[in-house]
Amino acid sequence: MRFSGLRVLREGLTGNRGWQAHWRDATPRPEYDVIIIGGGGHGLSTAYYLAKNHGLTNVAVLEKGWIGGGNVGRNTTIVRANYFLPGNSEFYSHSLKLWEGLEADLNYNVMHSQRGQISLFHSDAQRDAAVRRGNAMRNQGDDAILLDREGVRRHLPYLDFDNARFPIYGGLLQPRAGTARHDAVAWGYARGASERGVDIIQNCEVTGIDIDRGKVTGVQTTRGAIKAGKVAIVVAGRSSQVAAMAGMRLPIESHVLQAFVTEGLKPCINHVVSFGMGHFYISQSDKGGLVFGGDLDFHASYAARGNLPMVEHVMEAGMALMPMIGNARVLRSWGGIMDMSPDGSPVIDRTHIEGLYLNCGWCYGGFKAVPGSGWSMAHLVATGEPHKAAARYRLDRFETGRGLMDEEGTGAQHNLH
Amino acid sequence: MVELAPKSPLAGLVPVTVGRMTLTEVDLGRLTSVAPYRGRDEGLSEALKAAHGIAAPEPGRVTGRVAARASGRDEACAIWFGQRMFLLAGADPDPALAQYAALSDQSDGWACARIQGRGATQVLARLTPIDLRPAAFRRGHTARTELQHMAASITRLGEDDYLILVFRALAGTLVQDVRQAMQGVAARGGG
Amino acid sequence: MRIGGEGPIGRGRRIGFTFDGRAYQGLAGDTLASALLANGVRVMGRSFKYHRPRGVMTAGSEEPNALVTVGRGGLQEPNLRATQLELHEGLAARSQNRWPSLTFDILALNDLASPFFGAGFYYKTFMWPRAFWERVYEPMIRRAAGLGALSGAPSDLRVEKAWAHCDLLVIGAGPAGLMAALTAARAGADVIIADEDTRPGGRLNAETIEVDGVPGRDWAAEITAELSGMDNVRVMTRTTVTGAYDGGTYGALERLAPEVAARPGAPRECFWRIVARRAVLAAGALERPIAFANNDRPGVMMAGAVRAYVNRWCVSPGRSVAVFGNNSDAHRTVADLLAAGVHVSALIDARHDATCSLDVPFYPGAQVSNAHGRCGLEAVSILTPSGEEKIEAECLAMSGGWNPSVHLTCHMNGRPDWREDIAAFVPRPGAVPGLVAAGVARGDFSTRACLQGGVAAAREALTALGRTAPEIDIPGAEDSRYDITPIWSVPGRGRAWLDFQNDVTVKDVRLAAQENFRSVEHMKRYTTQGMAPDQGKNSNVNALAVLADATGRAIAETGTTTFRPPYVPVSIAAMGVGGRGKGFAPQRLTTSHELSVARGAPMIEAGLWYRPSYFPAPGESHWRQSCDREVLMVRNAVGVTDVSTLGKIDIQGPDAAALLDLVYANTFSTLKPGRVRYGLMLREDGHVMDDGTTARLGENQYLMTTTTAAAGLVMRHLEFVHQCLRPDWDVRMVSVTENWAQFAIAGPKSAELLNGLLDAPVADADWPFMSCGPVSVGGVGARLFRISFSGERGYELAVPARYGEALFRELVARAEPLGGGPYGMEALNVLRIEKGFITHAEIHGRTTAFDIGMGGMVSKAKDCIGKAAAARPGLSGEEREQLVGLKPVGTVKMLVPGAHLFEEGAEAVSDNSQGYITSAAFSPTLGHFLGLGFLRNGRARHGQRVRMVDHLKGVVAICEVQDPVQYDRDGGRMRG
Amino acid sequence: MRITCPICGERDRREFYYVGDAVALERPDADAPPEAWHGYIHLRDNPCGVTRDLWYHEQGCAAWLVVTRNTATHEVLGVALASDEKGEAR
Repeated sequence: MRFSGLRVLREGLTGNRGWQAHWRDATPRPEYDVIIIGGGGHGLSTAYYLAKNHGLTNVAVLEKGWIGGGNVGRNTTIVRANYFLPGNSEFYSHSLKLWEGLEADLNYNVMHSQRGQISLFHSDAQRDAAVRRGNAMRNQGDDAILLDREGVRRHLPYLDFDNARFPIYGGLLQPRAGTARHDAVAWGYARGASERGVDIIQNCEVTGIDIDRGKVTGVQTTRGAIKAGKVAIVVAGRSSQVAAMAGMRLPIESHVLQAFVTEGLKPCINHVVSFGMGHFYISQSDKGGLVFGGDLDFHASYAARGNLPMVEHVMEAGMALMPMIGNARVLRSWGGIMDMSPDGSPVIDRTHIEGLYLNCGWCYGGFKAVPGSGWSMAHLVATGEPHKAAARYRLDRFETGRGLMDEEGTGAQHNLH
Repeated sequence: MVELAPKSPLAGLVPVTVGRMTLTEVDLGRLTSVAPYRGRDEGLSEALKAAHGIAAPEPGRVTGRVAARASGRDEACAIWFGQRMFLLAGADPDPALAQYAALSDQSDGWACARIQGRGATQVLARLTPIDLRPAAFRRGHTARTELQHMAASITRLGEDDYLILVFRALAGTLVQDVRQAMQGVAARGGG
Repeated sequence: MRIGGEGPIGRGRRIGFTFDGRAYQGLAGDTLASALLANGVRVMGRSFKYHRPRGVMTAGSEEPNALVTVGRGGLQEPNLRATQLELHEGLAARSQNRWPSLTFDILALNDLASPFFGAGFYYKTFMWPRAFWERVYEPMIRRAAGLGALSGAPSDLRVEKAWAHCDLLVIGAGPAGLMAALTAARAGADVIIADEDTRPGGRLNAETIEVDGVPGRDWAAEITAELSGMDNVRVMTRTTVTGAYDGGTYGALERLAPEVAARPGAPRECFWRIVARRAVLAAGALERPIAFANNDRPGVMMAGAVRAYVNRWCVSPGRSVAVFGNNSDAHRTVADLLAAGVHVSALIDARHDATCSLDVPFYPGAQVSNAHGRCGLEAVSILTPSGEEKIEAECLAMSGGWNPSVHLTCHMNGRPDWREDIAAFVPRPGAVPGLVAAGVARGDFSTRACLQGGVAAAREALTALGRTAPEIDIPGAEDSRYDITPIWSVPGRGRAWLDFQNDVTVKDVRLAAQENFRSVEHMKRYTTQGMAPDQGKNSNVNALAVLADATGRAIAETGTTTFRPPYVPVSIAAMGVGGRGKGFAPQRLTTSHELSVARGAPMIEAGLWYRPSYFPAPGESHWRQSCDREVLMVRNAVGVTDVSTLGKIDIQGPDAAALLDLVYANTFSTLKPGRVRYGLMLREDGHVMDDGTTARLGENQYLMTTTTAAAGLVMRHLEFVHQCLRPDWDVRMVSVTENWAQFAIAGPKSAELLNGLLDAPVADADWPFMSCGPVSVGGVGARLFRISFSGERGYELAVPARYGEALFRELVARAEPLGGGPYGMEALNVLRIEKGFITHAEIHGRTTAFDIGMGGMVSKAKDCIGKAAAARPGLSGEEREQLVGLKPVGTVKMLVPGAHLFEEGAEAVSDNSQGYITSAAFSPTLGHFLGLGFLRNGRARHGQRVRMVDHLKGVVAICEVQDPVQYDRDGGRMRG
Repeated sequence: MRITCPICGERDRREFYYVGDAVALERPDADAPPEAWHGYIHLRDNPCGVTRDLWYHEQGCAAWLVVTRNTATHEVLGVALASDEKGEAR
């Protein structure tokens, strides 16, 4: 069924009785060409592009809970392409281009809103780093504008320009960056994949990966064994557990990242703003809630909930940067499980096991990557070759030291990002 | 010969009085961090007793009369200062100690403040996460912990009487943070 | 309207306040809601999506409708619950989410278009034309959405944060909470009892129930008095426990009484971090509505709230009240209303077998099917076994049963258990370690059971605390059975509300199920059910019951969404107090700070420190003038700058040398006492971590210098290497950064300046380059290091910090006659760029020793941290970008840090990028711009030309690649 | 979260700095093969359940600690001084 304003009118006049399931709840078949473990944003987009770009529709997405229940439904919905290291630069650039056509492609309004993102800097050194970043973005063909203090003031008059502990020197603006309605991204891809014949199977937990003489042959699940010549692990947050089923140890640690939303408020923040000194980023949802987050709680965790020290730090950063939000009340806080890699960048690669593919290590960059990740992963699974936009996301880079992508410069070691 | 005039860390910043509470600067005299070498703890404690009349403090404790020292009495005391380390205050360290422990002069490294008066405990309860209940943190107990956003050493001298040490360079921030907490407590009628 | 009665409010004094500009009077003890009801005000808000008129529905923090804005500018607070807002003189409240007025709201048109605004409609439209989303659709949606507004001014709310520690935290001061606190307190435990209300008692404040033969509220007052008199008890009223966190840590928000908050310097709110060894959850229960057509009309209220307004605030929500329920509370409500002299037009009891002893029109087995009266209830339609009837009523008191307040027990991902007999979720034992539920919160509904439950919970906690519980007799109280026949929604054609705040109706939930959003989480996210400010407190259970019905599953099987902290919304200001302005991070000031400021030097942040940018001389109007002068001053005469911010670590012990050999890439065990060496430190991943000079003060004593930024990190690293890798080594380290004020004295005349100051002059013979030792200044013991970061002959003189200010004053005063003076960070940066000395601009975390041309420093002879990883093939070689010097040789004479480098003629795109510039400055010494940067295979390309492109400022320059050291390559000036 | 420092007693989590898996204690010998170093620096079991990790009481006594902890529930099961653990290890 095609969605449109007219359809909404017609259904409205006929009691909304005609709306159908957005996606089919399938039951597992004995065998598929490709099994995708993980019904999150990345798994569903992988399935969608396998069907759409490569004509592979004998595909199953296995989700242990409900689709979109992981980080795609627990993030701060920011979409940007402002990376500066080779590898990340071309990948996120490609992903942003896909975002820009997503509604039309999926016929699903994911409310991708290119309201612009401003990353603030607070010292000469940070400005120089921003200039390097901005130039990398422009070299990549993306947009980047350097704002001085007054330029920032024109966009964000409500920041604390006068008394800040770390004064605002300026900001790097990416007009094409913005936000999107996170849940809708998962549902839209699910609907698109389902319409093309992909089986989306919820409440189906993978309990084992079958390997025969170095080649993957299928998976064991809570709903029985399923055969497949190709299996893709797309379970950021749980990568270590699933990879262990194939006997692999990964360069991954799982950490909790908290996020927060306030009660609904009339429009007051029109950009995505990030604070260069306090690990704080914020935007306002279309419903009016201020959606914001900060840094990891900084200890390995699968609990998907945080603790007060980081809560308070994030709130303090908010007060330091924009005391205008002080009287807004936090309605809800939650946590997601981040797949943290040593250098803070992801992995999209084959494994040493034939037919087994890995998509992990998204750290906190996963949401904006959903289209690009699915596109590249589908290409890898279908052709066996990495897509050029994700060619540097190799698993062996830590072993060889080649092409490490440590954007933060804190070190290609765990717990530094 | 050039004359160099000394300046204390809290000069010009204290005293601060709010309600019944006061924040003042304390002169602990010579400060030396004493870090016993492997297996020299007992020897050190003996040497310390011999030279300065006090034992080496257990973790979280002080030896000697810190309150008296803080009130200007010229006598030595020792404040536990971290793993394998304490602060010898109010005495030039006996050279003999050097064979038992690493000694570093810290006389100028710390801003030493004292907050006293009814409400002082409530003020600290706004700045530090440690448990200040009398049963948990008695007179003569000391802790390395946080004070607002600063690393600090906090020693209880009495019911509403504390010694606070933070980095010398943070003196201004210390006074700022404590003053703000004092005002809140006083306004509630607590101090 | 106000009625007679025994409520404590009766004796309250009159208080004037305004709502939407109109003046009213209330009584001390009123909430805004009770006062407005007393004044006959029925419409207090507008709904989120359809902008329907709404009246107050509850009497607590869960209120979904009566949300108001108070204050202006920095004190403007949106979305305050009228049911919690304590009336005080001059209170001026405003309604929200309406235009132009509460009674006439243009956007109420949305209500007519509701058939098209069903659940998730926006996912299906607004897609064409694409450009319209940001420009038309989204702004439209955003303007319509949202509730209250921020003023845009910085928050001026006075708030504070505090810590409290206790043996037992009792959450809620109703009958169960009070008995729990009393039991534990008498056993000598440290007890904190916190309650959201202004007075302990919980439901006892709202009911006519007796405890121990006296009115419940009087009993609560007695117990509270006893508790308040014990010094091991802290009674915290107006305090909502907002979150349960790990390790027995709880967040709580205290709202100070208006009269206290009004005092100068007093906080309005305090966010508490309460650390409790054990906790009792006695938070009671929330009554749930029943879904029927137009059940959101102003005047439709919760029965328990109606009792509260009648019994506590002596207010009747209407001249005639109808009561609708499916449990015994409906009857209690009628009884209270009659006793208060309020006319009851009907008692509608959904239970077919119900009987009634009260003298009111009684409709057993009936249900309310519709509510009439757009801006205030006028009548309700009911379905009885014998047909439909219309009954006049200005207020409908409804009771769909009670939901125990399980929220806190879900904060650690715990799921509550469904109990069929009471048709409600109850806390799962152990969901929060150390916390037990008691009383209504655990599903025990009679007052007597609550009193018993409180004691039992306290006993359990005391046992865990190793204390013996005292004997305590349970006061007498009603022990009636809670009898309920659930109804979730009444069949019918109109819209029946579940989530009043987000305008989610039964139809929306059924539509979600129809579109395959069958998981409760999917339904919630698709319909926004439960995502409004009340977090679904009033609606979640009804909604999932409807979903269960629509999907043919049992409620237990359908499951719930997770309640997350905070239990009630908490202001960012309250949790973020301390972050405002300068408070966000401590300020570290050097001993020369005041003198530098006095000389007009702009101070800039360096980590937590502040350092002077430059020292403007008379007539200088631009920083470059000052900077150039200071650079030449150092090159030609002498300059003084404060370097105290660099980290200084005193390392002592027999194994000090071994430790340094392990943490530094190069060797320090061979360094002679009295000498200084430059050291390069790697991370275990093979990249450069930090650098600095380290002096050997004695056989077993080194003084390590770190960069300002990395001081803490290096200290932590040294402790790690010692404690975690080589605890067998006998070495001790301590930071002495703060103990010393250290000043660099640089320039050809540095020795002259120094010797004029030292008690005994120093001669080059004893003080060659890279030497160190003790000296004396004005009788003060000092340390002297002959090192240079400027490339000139230089010394660093360190004195105990108390003499820092005086020494800086002396140095500057004595430098000026020599043509010298102080210099700042700008000049320091130029000087080091001229010399090719690196800072964190170059060692930015991604560079290796090989990249910066120090690969040779990584000793072959010994192990060091990072050595193995640095040997990985990817960390060295021609593909790496290597440190080079750059100078503009084309028509454009400037260089820009952050600009990328390309081969001449190559297009400035990613694939062609050969490197980038890390540092650049105008060199007054050499008369042109200089840069440092990284260039692929750069060391092999000295002499070649590359193109620098800065897209952002539109600067393109041709530069020549050079050795990073662009001034005094052989270092003759430095060695002197 | 609260951690009981063997030296300072029970303290709030904010006083501690975290560095991850206690594997960091087992630094390979200088001449160990690259795989050993790869395993040491990068590869992790990353269990959802009980784990041993390293914490530093940075705002307290400056001791490095080995904390036995459940990553699923945040329950702290035991705390020891890293130097002692290391002592046992050799």
